[in-house]
Amino acid sequence: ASGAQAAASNGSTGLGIADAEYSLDKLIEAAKKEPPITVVDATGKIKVMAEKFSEKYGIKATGEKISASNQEEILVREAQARNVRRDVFNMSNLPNVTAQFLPQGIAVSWMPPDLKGETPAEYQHPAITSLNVWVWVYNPAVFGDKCPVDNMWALTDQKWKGKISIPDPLLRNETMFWFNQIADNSDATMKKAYEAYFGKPLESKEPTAMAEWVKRFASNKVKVQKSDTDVGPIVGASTAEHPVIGFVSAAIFSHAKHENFPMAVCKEMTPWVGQLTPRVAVIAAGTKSPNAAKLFVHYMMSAEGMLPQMEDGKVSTNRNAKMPESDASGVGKLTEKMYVNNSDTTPDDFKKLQYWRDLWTVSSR
Amino acid sequence: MPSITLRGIEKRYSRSAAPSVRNLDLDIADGEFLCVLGPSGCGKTTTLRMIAGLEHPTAGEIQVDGRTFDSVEKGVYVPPEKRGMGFVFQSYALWPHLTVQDNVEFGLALRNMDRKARRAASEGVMEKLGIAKYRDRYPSDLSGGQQQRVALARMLVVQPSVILMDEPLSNLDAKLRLEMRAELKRIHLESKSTVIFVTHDQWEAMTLASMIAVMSEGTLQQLDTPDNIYNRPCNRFVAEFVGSPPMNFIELGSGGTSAALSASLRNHLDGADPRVCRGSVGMRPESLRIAAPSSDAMPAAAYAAHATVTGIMPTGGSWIVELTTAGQKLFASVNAPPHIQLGDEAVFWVDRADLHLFDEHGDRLPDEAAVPHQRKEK
Amino acid sequence: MPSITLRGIEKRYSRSAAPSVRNLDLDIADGEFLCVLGPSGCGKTTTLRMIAGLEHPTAGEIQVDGRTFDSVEKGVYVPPEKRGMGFVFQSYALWPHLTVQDNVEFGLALRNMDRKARRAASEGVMEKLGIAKYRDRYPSDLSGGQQQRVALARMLVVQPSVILMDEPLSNLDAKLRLEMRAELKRIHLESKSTVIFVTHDQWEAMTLASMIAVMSEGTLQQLDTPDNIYNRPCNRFVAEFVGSPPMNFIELGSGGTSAALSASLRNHLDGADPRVCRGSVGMRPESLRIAAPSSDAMPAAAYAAHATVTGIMPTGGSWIVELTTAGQKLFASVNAPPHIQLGDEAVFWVDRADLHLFDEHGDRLPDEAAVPHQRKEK
Amino acid sequence: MFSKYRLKIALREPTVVVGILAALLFSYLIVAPIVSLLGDAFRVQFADSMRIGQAAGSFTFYNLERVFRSIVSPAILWDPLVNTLSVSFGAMAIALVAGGILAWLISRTNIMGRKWFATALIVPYMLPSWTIALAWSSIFLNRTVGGQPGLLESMGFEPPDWLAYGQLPITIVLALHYTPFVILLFGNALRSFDSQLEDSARMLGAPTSVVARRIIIPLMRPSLLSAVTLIFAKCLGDFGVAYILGAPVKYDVLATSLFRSVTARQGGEAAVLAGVIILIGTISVLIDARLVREARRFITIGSKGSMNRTQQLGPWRLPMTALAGAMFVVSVALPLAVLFLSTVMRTPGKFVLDNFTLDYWIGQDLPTTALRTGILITPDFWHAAWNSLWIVGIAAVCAGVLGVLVGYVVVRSPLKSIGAYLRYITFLPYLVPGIAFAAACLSIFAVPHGPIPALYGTAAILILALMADQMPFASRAGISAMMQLGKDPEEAAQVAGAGWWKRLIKVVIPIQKGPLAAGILLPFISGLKGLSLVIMLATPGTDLLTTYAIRLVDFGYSQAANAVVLMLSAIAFFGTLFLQKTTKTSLASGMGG
Ligand SMILES: Nc1ncnc2c1ncn2[C@@H]1O[C@H](COP(=O)(O)OP(=O)(O)OP(=O)(O)O)[C@@H](O)[C@H]1O
Ligand SMILES: Nc1ncnc2c1ncn2[C@@H]1O[C@H](COP(=O)(O)OP(=O)(O)OP(=O)(O)O)[C@@H](O)[C@H]1O
Ligand SMILES: [Mg+2]
Ligand SMILES: [Mg+2]
Repeated sequence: ASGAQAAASNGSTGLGIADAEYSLDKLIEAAKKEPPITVVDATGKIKVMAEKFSEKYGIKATGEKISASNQEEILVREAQARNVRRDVFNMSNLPNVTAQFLPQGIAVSWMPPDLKGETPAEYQHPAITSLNVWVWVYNPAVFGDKCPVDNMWALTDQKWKGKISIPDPLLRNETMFWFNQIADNSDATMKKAYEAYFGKPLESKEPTAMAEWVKRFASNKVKVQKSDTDVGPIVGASTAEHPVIGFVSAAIFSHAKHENFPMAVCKEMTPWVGQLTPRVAVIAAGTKSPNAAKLFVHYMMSAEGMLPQMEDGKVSTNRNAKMPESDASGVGKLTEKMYVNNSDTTPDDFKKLQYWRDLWTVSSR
Repeated sequence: MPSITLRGIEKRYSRSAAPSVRNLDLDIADGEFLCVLGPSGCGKTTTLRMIAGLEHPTAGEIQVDGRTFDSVEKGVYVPPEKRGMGFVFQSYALWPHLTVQDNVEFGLALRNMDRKARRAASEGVMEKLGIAKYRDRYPSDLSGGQQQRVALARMLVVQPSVILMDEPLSNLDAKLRLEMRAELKRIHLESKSTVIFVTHDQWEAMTLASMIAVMSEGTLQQLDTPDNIYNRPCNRFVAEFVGSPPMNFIELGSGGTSAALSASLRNHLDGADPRVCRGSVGMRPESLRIAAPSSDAMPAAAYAAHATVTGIMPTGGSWIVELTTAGQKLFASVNAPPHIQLGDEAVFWVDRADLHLFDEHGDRLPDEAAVPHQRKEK
Repeated sequence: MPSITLRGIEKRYSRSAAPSVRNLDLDIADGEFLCVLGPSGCGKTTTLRMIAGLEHPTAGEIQVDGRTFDSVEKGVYVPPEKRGMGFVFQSYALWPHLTVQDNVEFGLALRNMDRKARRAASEGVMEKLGIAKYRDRYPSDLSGGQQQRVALARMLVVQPSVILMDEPLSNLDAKLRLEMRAELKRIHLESKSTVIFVTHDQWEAMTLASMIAVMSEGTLQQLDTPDNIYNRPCNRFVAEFVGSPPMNFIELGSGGTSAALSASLRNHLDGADPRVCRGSVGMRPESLRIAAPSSDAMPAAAYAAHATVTGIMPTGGSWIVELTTAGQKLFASVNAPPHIQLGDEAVFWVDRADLHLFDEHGDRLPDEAAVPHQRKEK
Repeated sequence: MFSKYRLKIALREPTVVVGILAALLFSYLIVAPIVSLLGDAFRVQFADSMRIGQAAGSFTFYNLERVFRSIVSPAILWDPLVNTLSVSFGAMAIALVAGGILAWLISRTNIMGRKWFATALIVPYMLPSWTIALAWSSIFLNRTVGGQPGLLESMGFEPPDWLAYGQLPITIVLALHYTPFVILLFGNALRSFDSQLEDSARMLGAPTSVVARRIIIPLMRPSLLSAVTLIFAKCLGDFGVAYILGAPVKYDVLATSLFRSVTARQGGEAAVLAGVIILIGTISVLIDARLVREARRFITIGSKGSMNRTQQLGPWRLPMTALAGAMFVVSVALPLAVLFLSTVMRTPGKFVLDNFTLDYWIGQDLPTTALRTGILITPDFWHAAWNSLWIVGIAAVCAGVLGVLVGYVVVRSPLKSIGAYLRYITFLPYLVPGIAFAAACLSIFAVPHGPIPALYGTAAILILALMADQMPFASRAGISAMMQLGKDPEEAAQVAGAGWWKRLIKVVIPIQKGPLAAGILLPFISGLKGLSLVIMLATPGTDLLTTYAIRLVDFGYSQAANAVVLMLSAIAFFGTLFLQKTTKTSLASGMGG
């Protein structure tokens, strides 16, 4: 799999002009000769991005909002049918991409050579466009500036039983991947956090500290919602007698703004304030407009491309991109306190998905 | 054995339409067997349905045995299921999802009769109506007449004290009909129930009924014994409607069809009630006697005239002879083969007592009207 | 004006059941007006439906004008819509979603007739059947008789060359029925169409039909002219079924109901065909003459016997007299009021020519059978 | 004995040909996607291949094993199964009783405002089911899950958990939502029911309850059973309500399990769960088919001299009107009010005057970036509305017409097997989750098959898939209607010279216009509300109202999104009115009127 991964980011995608002859102008020129493209993301902002892209390059792009699981379904089915209608996807389940779609040849990931300098190396294989920020939140109207919890282990405590609201992890593979990432890469940190909270070392029958956390967390009567859109208002409406800690994506802060409910990040949460989920640019292998697709990837990876989404708290991987003032969450400043994905262990995330699902399912009964 | 009284009943199906039944007063004594006769669409079914409580009168009152069942004025209404009447629907209204037996036993089951008694009762009725062998069939698998008998059986089996039947024998053959009639008559006698029976068969009405009601366009024309209905029809409508072939009419007033005939009749009736001369005279086909012109069978007291035989129709056991005299057609009905040929000249005569006299409004004149004044004076 | 031929038609509704129609051969000449008579459930409707193509025979062949419409053996089947026949359903089968007018015009619209012509044609027919004023009503808002006339109008308006009618007049009053009959007769004469007409009214059959078919339990009993059906019934079933009140029978063979009566009749028929003595003798009620025992009106050549008058029923224009002799009931039908009282003794007599003789199987014996041998030998 | 003659007759009847064509069509539209979906149950999924050491795509029982006998099976299968059955039966029973009474009141009695109720009581189906759940929450919500407290709670009474979450609310909300099924199907059947059949029972002394039990209900069996099986299937497949009211308290139903598997792309598990749901659905269809085996017993239209008289309620008129009114308040007015309130308040649940605004409807120059004006003056909204209208409209009409055809074939075809097949497969789409069905459709329709080109990317695929997805209701409406229509009217047309087609157009369809209209109406309504099919199959760039609303939610404009949902219901409502007016099929009017 890692070979395919390397190939995917080498530029030898076989699509469009070869990286050896690459220059942005050539790409634009080639793209202009191609049919219009359709670009897909899980957020509605993709429409804005597509419009801006079209404006900038004069190449027609249509943006389409499709949920993560539907995106994968469409990508696979279109490829199987050799009837590709959607050209570029901005996907959030990195393991699925690297472990399945790229090796299967359904899709390719291309890193624009001219942006390699602007993008940290860990975001180049495959080409990661942006990071979605997920954070623990509370109601500042009740608790003021200080979040009532500051350790993830506290959430497994009796005190918070039934008072945590999160989007159903069984609907959101990123959560499971995150569990595995932590277990694979930072299990020691979790153990330490346990000691910090409970004041004694962790004893567990589970293979990892993270597994123990998941088990305890899940059995703590966590209230799951269909999506974080539902979680936001619940946190916002919580009271002193009935406090609620939530887990939401940064986009919910703009909801909070529109609907006037209070919500703030648990800035002191250890070991991490939240999760940074990578979102990867994927070009359908069967695209009829490979160069236009590449150009759109280039646009997404560029400093300006992600701007519309950054308003919702997404973080661009481009070093030159600056968080806009209008970011409601202010999470841009907290990225250091968040768990950063390690692309090297993503194949394991993919493999262990079911393990974590089952652990959750069984523990939460 | 209840009596039924209708007072000023009116029924309009929609506010704009003409009433289907109007100003109907009807008194039916208990134990009566009333036949209702009338042209199609005159409101027979509607009347029956109102008595049953299935239709709501727009005015008037219905009482059964002194108890008010419907009263528009007083706002009284007793639902059909509380009236305890039996009804045979003109269109049968069998339940397609029940077998013949279940159809018949439905009413018994309602009365919490146990299975065995139910079976016995239903078997008895079905046997009598000749449908026992179809007991396990569904109504859709029966012929029209069989369905009608099921409808009849379903009603009879519960032995209601008031029986309403809407043309219950219309789809049966003559023979079966005769049997059914006998059966109905027997049931009526035994149970002393009050029966209202709508039929188009006058013969049926005549043989079955203790009273006959003749309706026309929603109004009651005459309520009388079969004999009176036939022999003393109260107006021209009844006279014309009852009897087949229908009564012959000769108009005496102006605008009559045959001036010569009217003149000769006027002549014959000389001295009778003067209202006759503006009205009409009716003669039943079977009171018309025919003979060859040479015959001297004609009695003196009868009205007689010459005519040509323009048609002879055998109708199985009797013959209808069409006579034409002075441009008007008259029908005679004879029981023996007429010894007369088509085209022959013939005399016909009618006993003076067999003449029906009607005034210009079509109302019957009293029988004495036929008697000349001078004789009366004597 | 087509001719219709049925060959060996059989119809079973289900494999296990007895056939509803069996081994039916029927030849109907073109322009015939055939009335079908038969007890309820004998297969009349089934036969009509098979001819129309609505029901599929399980054996046999149906041809119209030489063209095979159904043949189970050859596997030929022409669907109803291609047969061009008119059908009046026993259950009317009006279209509930169409007004009266639209019901009537449906067939015309199918023939792509333009609106105006359609309207004219339908108006004409509706006018004749007296339903023109209900043209905008829906069938469910009509009385039974009105619905039936719509069904009739719907069929008549398209002037089909083969007309099949299943008790089309059963819900009409006597007067209307008479008019409808005249109308049907006129249409038949004018259009020369072939008509098959199921009825329960024998009087109707007698007056309308050019041929009558009598069926019983799915088989054809007799296909003959009305006169022959009535006067020369081919077997006891037909003799008994046709005529109302039905024919009187006296059993001559062993097991007869009245030994004395049989003896006297056997005596009277002395010398006639010996098969009679094992069979029965029938006498129509209207050929029974009655007189007071003292009367000398009785002719010599007639069979006569004494009886007691046990019942007198007036039926509107005629009287049915029930006689009891030697323990057996006999009915006589007389046209004039009988000058006899209930309980009176009376003599009755029947012309020898009016006796119907049947053998032990119920089959009619030839008329000569009544003639004594010795006379024949002379 | 299959004689040449029989064959000839069978072939003369176009029902056989039509039946075969319909069977082929639906095999392609419905069976193929579902088979391809279920096939996954026995195939090693890519993600599992490493773990279980078999090549992806090879045959396996691993998925069955996992769903039926692993440590997770109680959580994903057995508990949800029990919950599903209790919720479904409960909802079915409530809907049946409530809907049955209402249908009878509307179509056969003189309650006040019959016409009005005839339309108003279908509205619950026009509102997405979550709106009723929302209304429920806004009244009964307690502190267990959090969020805005419910009305009762703010009045000082804390509703117990069983009233706020889980089985009871899910059951009631589902029942309210699907009651229109009963009202439409049963009401239509009642409307053309010969009132003399009732009369004759009453004449024998049967009180109303017995008439209902022994005469009306048995005779109306086809329509009642259709309604019941459809509701059952819908409840089996509905996860929306169950998720909102059930998931927070761990009350899972099969549909939630399935939804989780599909969303998390656990293909094998999803296929097995779908298989279980389809199996349960199949049992219900078999029961239904068995109970209405002999169609001729349910013929209530077309017999001799039928009448339809309305029943005079007398003193009961007012109470009965109040009953219908109460139902209206509970299932329509309340959810609508809650939904509407949410569109005119900046902060939900804050009842102060300056919190109210019409900005989300007609505001101009709003500060919100992606929605500068209220939805009513946003061209995008109208564009999406128009797209919804025509795409769903066409699909609904096709479904309705095909539904009648299917009904015709099922009831009239001499080849019973075709009928049984059609009856079954047209029922399936309700049992398969929309997203799985859509994915399967995508696979099948994206590739050319013989003469059929690759439809993917055209509007045609959307119409076809929507149509197939809505066939259950359409075909059920058609089947139950045809079962109650006798042969008489058709035979009369036949002898009048009308061929099959003419008969269908001029006799069958007009007589059955009520059920046909219902067969178009409900598919239209639920098509308008549907999302998953559209999202997967729509050509990029064509926004429908649902996708438009989802996008608004995504931006956090939930007020505006709710306004779109309200408008969607309004479109459904006016579409209904329009259809009822043009076809004169209000439940309140009798035959031919
Ligand atoms: N669908 C059916 N299944 C089984 N038997 C049937 C079916 N239809 C009719 N029959 C039987 O076939 C026989 C003939 O029926 P048909 O309707 O032809 O009688 P009919 O002569 O028209 O009688 P009627 O004068 O009562 O209408 C009857 O005994 C009837 O019970
Ligand atoms: N639902 C209705 N709406 C309007 N008019 C109706 C309705 N039902 C019956 N009528 C009319 O009322 C009149 C009386 O109908 P009814 O059924 O009582 O007649 P009937 O005497 O039974 O006739 P028939 O002998 O033909 O059955 C008819 O003219 C009929 O057209
Ligand atoms: Mg009537
Ligand atoms: Mg018949």
